[in-house]
Amino acid sequence: MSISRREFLESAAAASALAALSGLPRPVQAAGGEKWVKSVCRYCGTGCGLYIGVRDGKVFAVKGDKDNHNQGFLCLKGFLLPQILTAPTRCLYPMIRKDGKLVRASWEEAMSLVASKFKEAIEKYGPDAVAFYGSGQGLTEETYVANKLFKAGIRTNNVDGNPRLCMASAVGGYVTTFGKDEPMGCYEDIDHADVFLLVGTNTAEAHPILFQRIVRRKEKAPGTKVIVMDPRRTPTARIADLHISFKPGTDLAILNAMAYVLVHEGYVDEEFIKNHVVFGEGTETNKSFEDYKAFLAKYTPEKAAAIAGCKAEDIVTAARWFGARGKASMSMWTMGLNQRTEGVWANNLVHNLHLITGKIGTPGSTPFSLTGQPNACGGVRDGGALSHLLPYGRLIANEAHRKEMEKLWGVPEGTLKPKPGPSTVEMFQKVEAGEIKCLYIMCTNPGQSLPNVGRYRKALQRDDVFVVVAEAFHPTRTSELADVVLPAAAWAEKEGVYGCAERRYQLLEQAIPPSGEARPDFEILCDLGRRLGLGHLVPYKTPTDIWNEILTVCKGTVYDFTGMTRERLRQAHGLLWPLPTPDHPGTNRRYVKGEDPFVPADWPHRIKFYGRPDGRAVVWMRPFKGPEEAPDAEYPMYYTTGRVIEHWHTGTMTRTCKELVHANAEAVAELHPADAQKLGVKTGDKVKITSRRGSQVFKVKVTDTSRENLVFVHMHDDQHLCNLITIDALDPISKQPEFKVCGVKVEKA
Amino acid sequence: MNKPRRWTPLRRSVQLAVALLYLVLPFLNRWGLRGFMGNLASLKVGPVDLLEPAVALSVVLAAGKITASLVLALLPVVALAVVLGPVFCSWVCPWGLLSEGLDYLKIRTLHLHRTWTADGYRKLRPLRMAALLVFLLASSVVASPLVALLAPPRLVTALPQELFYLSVRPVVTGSVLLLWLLAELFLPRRWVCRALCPVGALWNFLRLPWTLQVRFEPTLCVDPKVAPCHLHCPWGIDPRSMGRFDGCTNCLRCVEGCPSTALRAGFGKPMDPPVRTKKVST
Amino acid sequence: MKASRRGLFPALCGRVPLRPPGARPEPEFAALCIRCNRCITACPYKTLKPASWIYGERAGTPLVVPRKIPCYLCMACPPVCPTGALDPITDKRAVRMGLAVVDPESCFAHQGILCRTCVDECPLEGEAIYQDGELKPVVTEKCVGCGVCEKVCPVAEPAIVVRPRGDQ
Amino acid sequence: MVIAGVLITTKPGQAPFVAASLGASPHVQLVGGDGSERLAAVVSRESGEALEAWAEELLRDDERILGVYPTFVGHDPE
Repeated sequence: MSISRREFLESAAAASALAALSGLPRPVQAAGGEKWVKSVCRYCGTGCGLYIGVRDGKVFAVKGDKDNHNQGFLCLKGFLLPQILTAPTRCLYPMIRKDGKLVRASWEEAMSLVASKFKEAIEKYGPDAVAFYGSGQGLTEETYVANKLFKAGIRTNNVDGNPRLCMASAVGGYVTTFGKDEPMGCYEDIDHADVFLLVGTNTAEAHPILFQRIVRRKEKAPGTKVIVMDPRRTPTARIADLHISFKPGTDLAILNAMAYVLVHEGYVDEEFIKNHVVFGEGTETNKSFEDYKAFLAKYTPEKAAAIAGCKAEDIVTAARWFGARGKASMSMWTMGLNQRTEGVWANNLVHNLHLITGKIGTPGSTPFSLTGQPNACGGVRDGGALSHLLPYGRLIANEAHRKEMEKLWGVPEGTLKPKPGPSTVEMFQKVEAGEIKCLYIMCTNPGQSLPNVGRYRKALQRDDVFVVVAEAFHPTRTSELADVVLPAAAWAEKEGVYGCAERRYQLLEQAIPPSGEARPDFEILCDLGRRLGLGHLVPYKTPTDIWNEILTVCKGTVYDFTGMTRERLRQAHGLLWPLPTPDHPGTNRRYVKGEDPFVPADWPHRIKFYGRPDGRAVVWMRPFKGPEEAPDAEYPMYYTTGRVIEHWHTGTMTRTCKELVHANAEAVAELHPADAQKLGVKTGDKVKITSRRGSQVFKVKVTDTSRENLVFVHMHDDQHLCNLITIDALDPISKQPEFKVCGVKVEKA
Repeated sequence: MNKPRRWTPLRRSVQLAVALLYLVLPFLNRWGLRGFMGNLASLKVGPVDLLEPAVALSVVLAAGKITASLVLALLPVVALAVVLGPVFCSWVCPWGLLSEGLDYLKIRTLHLHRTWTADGYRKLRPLRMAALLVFLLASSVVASPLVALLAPPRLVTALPQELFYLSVRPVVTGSVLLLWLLAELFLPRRWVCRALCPVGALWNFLRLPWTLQVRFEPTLCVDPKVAPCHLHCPWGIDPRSMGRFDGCTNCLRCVEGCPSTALRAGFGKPMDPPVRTKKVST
Repeated sequence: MKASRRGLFPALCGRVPLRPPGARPEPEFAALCIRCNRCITACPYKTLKPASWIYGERAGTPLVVPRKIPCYLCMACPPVCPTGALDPITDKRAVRMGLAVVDPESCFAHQGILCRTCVDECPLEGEAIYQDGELKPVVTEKCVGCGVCEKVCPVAEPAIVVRPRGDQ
Repeated sequence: MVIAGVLITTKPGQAPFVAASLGASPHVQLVGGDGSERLAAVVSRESGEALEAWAEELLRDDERILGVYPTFVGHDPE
């Protein structure tokens, strides 16, 4: 037996090696007339550097940038980017809805229509009758122009963007705990971490290149522990040393229970707490460590396990690994924590783990929020293009901040309205209520991506609402509802800055001219500004003009990246702010003395959380609270959504790529074998998933990736809208919707 | 004198039922009914596996080995053959039905002689044996069960399966069937069943001395000279003088056609020519 | 089973098809298969198809074309085989239909493109294909040859193909 | 016992010489090559770690060798 097995193995090994012999690919030969333009991947928030290969005015390939953080690696989506530029769904000329149909129009015709509609609405109903809905995919310059045009020009705070759907809770978490937004750590911490706590993140599919870095760390340092907390046994969980599957929406209990174990088993860093931490409840920071201990008494691992439907000993193990002295622990999370009605609280609780153990601000120890879009951090969060923000950490509600911005923007005092505008979902509710008459949507697809999307699709279809969509692709599930579609230049067709998850800003250079009649978004916005008589506010000719103004706006804030001149961005392969002077190398770890330029050299401790007035971070006592809509008798199953590696967001780009569509054709409902048996369905059958808001039919994939009583659907399919089912309940602090948990019933269709 | 029982309506009903079953089976399978599966090479009825013996023998020779599951599935069918004789050909096989129909059409359209040449069946015996041997030998040589691949019973029942359930283009099944059809049309009457089909040949050899058979009682024969019995036989066999392995499939047409009661179906009496008649217990 | 008896046609037409799970090694499988179509009927995914003329005397035997429909290892077919051509196994890990072989010439991962579709979709979840230190897919002996990787490979001409066991 | 199929890449034209030096090793069985810069081999070692160590050693000690890529890894309990 052993002999034949040996023979089998040898013949298999030989067959495999011989197949490989046929040849490894040679590097692309640089033929005449080819150039490689430095840029950044269009997709997720990882922000991988790449070069765009151009031949005869056409993009023919991309290759990874070896000098950037991704070390030359790209995921297959990024590698296949050239295809999106020539997709048959590219939007190449302006379109106007006439007699219910979108027909081709000239730029002049389309823009004068948009301007007249905006003017009319502003004159008739006031500036709050118009709104701008932006995107974490717009370039920093574009988002800045829109923000300025609407807030300072039109004078409405009806400016929000899709980062509200993905990052708002992370922002809320960072701001409440540390006083300022954006992570303190960086990607490099992955190479030093001994313990990874991945909670509510399917890094393997959503951030492949970062996942790869985790895998490499694990290979290099075999003692490395990976803890994955996710209801599903995702591809990420497959590398986990400990996977905790729990009922969706019970993460707060588990995180508190981990803190309980850390406190009661002596993993607490008293010295760190004494110097850097205060304790708080609600909005007050007047509590003590003793109060915190008393608060945690409710969250023994056993109690938490009972709430969460997991094993108590797993929680204990996770806490012990995380807290182990001398080990560097890094936590990462994405939408599993953020897209919740307690998203900010959940973020706070992750920060708590780092603060009570002092595992923060040293190489490999940091709480690190991963972002979903390439410029959610740089453009919308940092640029302040949300309804309650002004650029670079300033708040609309803060009079001093408003005054400062009015001065910087050269507008009269009192121009900026003091009342924050509606958040994304509230904005679309105002559209639904008829309060917003004109809506400008740039570079995003709310007609597919909003929660409870059926409701807001109806709102967008109101006769008295004028919807302008500036987009590089048409039709999308939003542009099909538009009154005017403006063709925007796509990635590689325009220049600008992206800022990714680790405060890394990088320049995307223009590689080719825009397709068809498309124009860069900032040009369209400046055109609109001029037509509204606001040309003096948006006089820009090039993105560099805008960038130079942005440098003056960020100066003096804790975001200060004044040293990132256009020229330096052109040379560099990504720069991390704060970077206040042209000779500053950038800051890998914020708040750390010696690294962060804003921590005084004579500060007595190694860290200063200068975002808060007392320089201390807050450990918040956040009690367990379940999701808005847990399953009940009528809608007995959990429903959750997420990503797959092949596609991105609403699929307007990836679904034009035949390889990606081949690898993953459509959204399927992933069911646990036990549930499938109960329903009498097998892979390939169809089920109808119904919530209180809507229903949709999906093909079934039976897989033990799923958890019992949980159905998962990926969110990228424009033909099977997972969001007809999701709930539009909001986190009261961040106003981020709870995409990740709702109750559904599943029937065989 | 009691009138002999009419067997043909019953036989036709069974044949039609089987043919119909194989036409609807693909649809039943598609609707999730899996109690009946397979074709006439092998059938699964509930938990019971059934194997056609000639196909099975061909498999054994091709593979050079016998598996337990094969023997298990073979047993019920062989038992049937041993008890009732080669009823597979006359009562079950849809190709048999088709062949009978084609033969009838040939007679009607080509005005062939309705009657069979005397002793023709005896001449076909070596051919039938040769065909079976060739099939089995070839199976062994090419290491593939050719009976399974080529025999009409499987082909004719696999065709609707492939057409209606598997939605594949039945190129192989269809073209081999077409060849058999041409053979049926251009070769002498019913040669496919009588001489070429290895399935029928093997069933024929599974007869034991006590297997169900048509017995002839010469004393009751009304008039041997004008006897119509052998003219009724769809294979042209004279039941009065046939041997055990002469190919009778127990269709019982001769019994119906006998004006007297000289022909009767029954167990026990040897089928050897009357010359060798000996005392046997009944 | 004598190794010399390989049949006539495979020598002429070359490749051996990919067989259903539990299939005996190739010449023996073709000899034992009775072409009853039961495994093909039993397959809920319409994975199995009867072989065509190009397989010579093996026509009518069941085969898998993974690029069209791979085997999802539901193990419905082995128990229905009447002749033992398919061993009645029920453990999908015991299946040995073939072996996936990666073509580095076209595989994205070999070009520094992070593609993990084959690894992610593998029903054996990391046991049959894993990523090595350079994140290139490596097939292990646990590979059952179901062909899911060949089906999902995003490269137009799949960079990972299952070589039937009988072909080795 | 670990049995692996590996692809070894060498500097152009060096493959035959590398093959000659590898051929002497009892646990390496060469199964093919392109005659210039690529070799296919079946390697058997006691464990996965030993296999990795072997590959690293090759890369370190033989400057003609540019890469060692496993294509298949099988475990023989024997």
